[in-house]
Amino acid sequence: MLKVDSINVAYGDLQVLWDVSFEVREGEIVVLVGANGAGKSTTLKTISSLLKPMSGTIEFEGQRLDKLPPNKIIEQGVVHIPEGRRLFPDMTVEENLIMGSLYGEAKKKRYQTMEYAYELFPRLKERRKQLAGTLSGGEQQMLAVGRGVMSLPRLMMFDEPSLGLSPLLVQDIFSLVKKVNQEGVTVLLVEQNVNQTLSMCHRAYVLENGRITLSGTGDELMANQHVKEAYLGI
Amino acid sequence: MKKATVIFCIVFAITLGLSGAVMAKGSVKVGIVLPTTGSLAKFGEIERDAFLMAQEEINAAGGINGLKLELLIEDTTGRPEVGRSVVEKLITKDKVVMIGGGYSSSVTYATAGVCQQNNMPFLVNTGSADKITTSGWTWIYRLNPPVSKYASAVESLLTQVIKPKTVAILHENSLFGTKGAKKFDKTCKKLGFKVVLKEGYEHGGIDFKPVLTRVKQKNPDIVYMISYIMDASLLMKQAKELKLTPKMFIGGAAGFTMPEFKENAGVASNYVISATLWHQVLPFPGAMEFYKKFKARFNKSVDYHGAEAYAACYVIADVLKRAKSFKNTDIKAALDATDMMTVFGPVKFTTWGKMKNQNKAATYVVQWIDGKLELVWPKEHATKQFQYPIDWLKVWGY
Amino acid sequence: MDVFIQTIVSGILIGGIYSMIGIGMTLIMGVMGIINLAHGQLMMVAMYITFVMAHFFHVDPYLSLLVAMPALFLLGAFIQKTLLNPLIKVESILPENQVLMTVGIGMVLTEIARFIFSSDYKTVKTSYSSSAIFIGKISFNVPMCIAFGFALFFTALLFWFLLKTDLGRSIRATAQDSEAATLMGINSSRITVITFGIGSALVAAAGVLLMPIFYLFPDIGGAFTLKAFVITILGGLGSTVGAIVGGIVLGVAESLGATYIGMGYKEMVGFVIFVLVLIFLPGGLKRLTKI
Amino acid sequence: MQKKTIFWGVLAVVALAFPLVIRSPYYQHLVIISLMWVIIGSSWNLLAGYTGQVSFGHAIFFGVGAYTAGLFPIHLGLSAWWGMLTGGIVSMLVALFVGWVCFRLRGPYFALATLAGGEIVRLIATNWESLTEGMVGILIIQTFKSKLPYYYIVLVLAVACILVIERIMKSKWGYYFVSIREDQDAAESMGINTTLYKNISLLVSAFFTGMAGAFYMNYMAFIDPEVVFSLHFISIMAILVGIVGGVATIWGPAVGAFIMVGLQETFRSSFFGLAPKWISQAHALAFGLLVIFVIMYLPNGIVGDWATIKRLVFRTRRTAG
Amino acid sequence: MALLEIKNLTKSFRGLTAVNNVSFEVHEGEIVSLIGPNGAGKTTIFNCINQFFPISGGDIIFRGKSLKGMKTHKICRLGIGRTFQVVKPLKRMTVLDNVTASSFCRINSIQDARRKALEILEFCHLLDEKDKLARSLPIGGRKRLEIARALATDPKLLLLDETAAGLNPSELDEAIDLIRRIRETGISILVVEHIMKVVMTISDRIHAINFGQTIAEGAPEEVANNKAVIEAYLGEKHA
Repeated sequence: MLKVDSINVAYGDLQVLWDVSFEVREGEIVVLVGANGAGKSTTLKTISSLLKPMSGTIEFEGQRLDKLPPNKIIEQGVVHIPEGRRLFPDMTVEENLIMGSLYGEAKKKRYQTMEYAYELFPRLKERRKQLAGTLSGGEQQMLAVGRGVMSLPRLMMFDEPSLGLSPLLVQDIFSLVKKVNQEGVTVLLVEQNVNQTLSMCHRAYVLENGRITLSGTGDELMANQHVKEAYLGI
Repeated sequence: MKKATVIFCIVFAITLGLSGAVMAKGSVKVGIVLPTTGSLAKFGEIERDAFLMAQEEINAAGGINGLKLELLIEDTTGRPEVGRSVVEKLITKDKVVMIGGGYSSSVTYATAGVCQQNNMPFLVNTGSADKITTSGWTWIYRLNPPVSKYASAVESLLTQVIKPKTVAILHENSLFGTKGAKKFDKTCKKLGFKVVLKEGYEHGGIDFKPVLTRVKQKNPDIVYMISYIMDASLLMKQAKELKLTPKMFIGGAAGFTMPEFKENAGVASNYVISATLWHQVLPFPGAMEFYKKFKARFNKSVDYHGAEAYAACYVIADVLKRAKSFKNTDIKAALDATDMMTVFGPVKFTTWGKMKNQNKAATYVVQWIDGKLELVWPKEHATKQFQYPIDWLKVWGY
Repeated sequence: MDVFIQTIVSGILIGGIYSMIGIGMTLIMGVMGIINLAHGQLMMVAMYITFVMAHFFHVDPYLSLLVAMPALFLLGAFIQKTLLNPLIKVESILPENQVLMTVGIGMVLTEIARFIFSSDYKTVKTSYSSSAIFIGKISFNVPMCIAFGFALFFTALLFWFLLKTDLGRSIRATAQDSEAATLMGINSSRITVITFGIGSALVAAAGVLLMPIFYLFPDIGGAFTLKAFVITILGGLGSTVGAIVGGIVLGVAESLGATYIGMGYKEMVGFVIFVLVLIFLPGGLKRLTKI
Repeated sequence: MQKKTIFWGVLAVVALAFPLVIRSPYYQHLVIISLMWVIIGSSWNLLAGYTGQVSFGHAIFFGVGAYTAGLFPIHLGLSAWWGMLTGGIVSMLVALFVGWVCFRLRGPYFALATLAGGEIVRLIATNWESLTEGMVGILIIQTFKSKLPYYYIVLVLAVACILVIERIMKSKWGYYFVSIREDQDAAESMGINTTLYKNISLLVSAFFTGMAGAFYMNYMAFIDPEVVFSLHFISIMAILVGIVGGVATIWGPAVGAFIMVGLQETFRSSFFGLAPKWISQAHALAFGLLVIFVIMYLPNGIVGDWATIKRLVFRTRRTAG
Repeated sequence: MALLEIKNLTKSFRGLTAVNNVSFEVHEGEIVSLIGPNGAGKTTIFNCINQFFPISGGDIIFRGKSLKGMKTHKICRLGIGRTFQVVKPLKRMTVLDNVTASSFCRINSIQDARRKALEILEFCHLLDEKDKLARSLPIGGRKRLEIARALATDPKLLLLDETAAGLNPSELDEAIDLIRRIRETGISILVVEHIMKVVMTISDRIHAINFGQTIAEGAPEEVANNKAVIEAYLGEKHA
């Protein structure tokens, strides 16, 4: 479904990604794990075309994403839930949801999808008229996911959804990701929280210093000595 | 370092390398300094047009003893420092024989200083600060009266006809406005009128109602205003809106005599009087013709500014004709001996009080009567009877 | 007492127009973080359009809103698209580059106007220019009341647009988080172009409404640019409600200053408020009202 | 090393001999005004270019310097030359207050605050008539008829200003100023008292600008608030001189000053009378277009982007040949 | 006596408590690590120590002096140097100038400052890059530059904020080596770190926090095996 083929990415004269290649198949949950600054967010930003690769290609269902402007990505069915939620803090919950459905099919089915989002997150329904900036961390993450769902995506990319949440909420978020996946949405997840993500994913890639160093199924990686040392602290 | 040298050289070349046009033979050059760009450009343009019109007429009539009069009109942009460099250029590069023009007190003062230092005769025709001719400078001559004399005709009208007890003064806080207001304040004290309010304002306000409301509260007999056209019309319009009704509204020259004042203030301009330095109906030879010619040619009315410039050009031509040579001392001698009639009235440079080489021009009072600016004072020149007293509310149609 | 009430009334009425100027500026500053030093000059352009319409085609100034606003929308959009947006990619030592750019734009607009219309004062005269309504002893200038009404109308319209339309929401979203907005499919550079256009159209409306009351010359813009700042900083960046309140507060403060301190200090009142707000209430009234 | 010495020698000789060779007071005047702008532009650059605090209110210091000089003759009956001793100092005192208020703000807010400050000071000078004579302005009689003394005074000031700034930039202060520009938080954590050093930069900048103002009073012999506190003709002009020449370069503002004054005069005089008259109307337009052009294509100014300019010129020459 | 004493430190932002009643000490010559999941409040503690943020409660005492309300630059002069998690190179200055600017903290003469800067660059293996602009350094270089700049202020205590993040394995070893060598010069170090490999190898003691509160403290092995810590990092089922 998504095919990233040896992309090289730089910020100005500073190269961050070297020959990164990986693949996400329909219906999968794929995790990209790695330390702070390894290039995980950069990878996602490149997929959403916020950054342009110096070389390499990104294809989604045969369509070259790297040739599209960033605002056209969502229309292809790819939605990126950025690190730190990045909600619109001075807009209400409902407005934030609307912002996810500005174009095409999503716009037509806006209120239908909204009902569905409220079903997924009843808490959001209670707080429809509240400003997003006043929500708690967990609710904000729900809203961020909800906003992504509103675009009727086929691929959702999550950038560290567990960031700054309590363990309990982290569990919630991950079960949410699973739920979304079960509804038929393919998931690409970027996480530092290696342990839990590896156990729930289909496949995973390890990103170190801008390069993919390991890949395999979740269990394979869990068993890997290097992963254990570097990320699990064991 | 090297790049700096190269850049320096280029800039020097631009600044220094270009030299002016070669002096044309058979002409005599006079520099004219006026603000033709910048915020004062409006008046600068009027004066420039008047100068050019006069120049054409003079040259058509044989020029200066067979030589053509060539006016080099230079833009001061209304800023003293530019004015200074302009005059320096005219003197040293263009080698003009004398300088004329001079609009706005500050620029005129700065340029006059250069002329004095360089022994260059300078005939000022609009810059009105007293200091221009009270600084003891010998090479500076002035055609127009100093600002302190602008209201002299109004003074006699006040003492003889209106006889007010209380006065409110509003003025633009420019040099012209501030000086004029100070002088009028003094005059009122001398004549025994009580000044109940004296306020300066920054040019370009939209809303004068707050201050006018205060004027209304003080209920003065006369309201004396020194303002340029647009402020003048807004002041009168808003006075009308507030039903502010003193015995008389008086403008201290400047904006109140301009045709735009009437156009913009509309009915509120009616019966307002103003001091002025000139009016086309004055019995000076050529005054009315000048007014008509100017209007026909430039499609706009002309006021005392244009007359001053036009007259100044004729004075310059006259001086140059009479001068023994175009040496500065000879021109100065000719200026000293000037005694001629112009559209602006008689011109003669004399020294009185602290004033040096100052023309004693008279001032007048005009009144807007039925949409026309009529000369009402002094009586001997009046074209219409001075309208007084006035029921303002009726005039304004309330 | 009459003096006081009249002062307040004058202040509120003029404040309506100030608000219009301020809203356009606050929108631009809020969405793009650009300090637009050419704001007043854009208003000047709109006033010349009104003048031309009235003088040559005898169109009532209020009708020329229909021409001036779209025209200025296009001009603003053009400026943003060709001059300001490309600047984001230009690297320089001073981050204030965009501000300096608007200074240049302002100069160019002023001088072009001077080229075409010379420095003469221009006015549009209407039958109602100086008519006033009296309530008790207090006078209400008719065109100012109309302007105030229009200001309310445009503000309401803008509110509806920002709150209820997708495009309006997109503008707000871009102001709050432009990268996130991009991820939601919003073309943020297009939004900045539209926003600059709307901001320009609003200040154009202010200019048109001012035309029957005031007069026009090429240098008129500068003073209004400064007022727009004061209002924007007073109201809080990006806050439309703040801009309205800020405009009226400025109008009233100027009037009170003119009446009780002195006409000459009227302009200073605004600047003093400006500096005080910057220092003691950074964030402006928005901090207090939270909108 | 040798080459450098020769360069400086030649430049010094040219500077010293200029008014003796070019006797026209007109050109002398233009160069004097340019040198004055070298001082103002360099001072602005110290604060804005090197320290990163973009001031839109340098007219405050220029005007205060000028008025300090102007008040000696009108209130104390002393020569305005006293202003040359005190103008810079008084400007520094005013700068202390300006800094105290404005340095609470960063970035564009600082710029706006200084802009407002400049307007406030102008209005004060206009309205406080008992002190400043208001719009009547202050006029004095020039001390010297010849331009030579003025030329050498302003030359010494300009050279002193550039040398002082160059020396500062090579010292601890210079390192601190640039550190503050690059990252205030990092600077603070490096033990730099950012408030103190921003103020030092401002004070030095204000001192020289004030001296330029005091010189202006003596040289032009006339000032009023519109002239010396002008937003457009002083504050913005200072910025233009800086950005056109090149911010954060020692020689940029000097080059910028000559270009801007030269350009202004070239246009004002319709290309020295060679072009049609209407061109003179366009000088402000040319300024505006120049600003737009420089910001777009030479964001570091003529000196800062000299390499780019050279490359472009070189390339066009090659294609032409 | 402890070099740095953090006493009941509390910091809240608009009602949100980021650091809640945290106390710990750093002794002379020690390397102490501050660990905790993302958003636990580690960096906030750093920002409180050098007073980027005014503290809401408690006190911070360095060599017997309270730092409360002190200006950041004064704290640096007292002898606390720091690096930033998001590196803050002075981009348009050369690497050498970056460090020279910092050396002026104790030295006034330009020659001496430069000499010292060169020494420090050598110490941090940056000498080859000295004439490059700081912005052209890769991430590893920037991190070392950050440390070099902090060292140039002659600190008694160095605060390192995620110095190892984003480094590749060989760079990681180099960073560990560098931190150890710094300690050998007699400088105490407080580290905020994510990468357990680094934390476990360099630390004398570890202080673990989560949600702004202390959850464990002690020698590396003790903390690594602490139930609350594992829970915070790995979730409950591993505890």
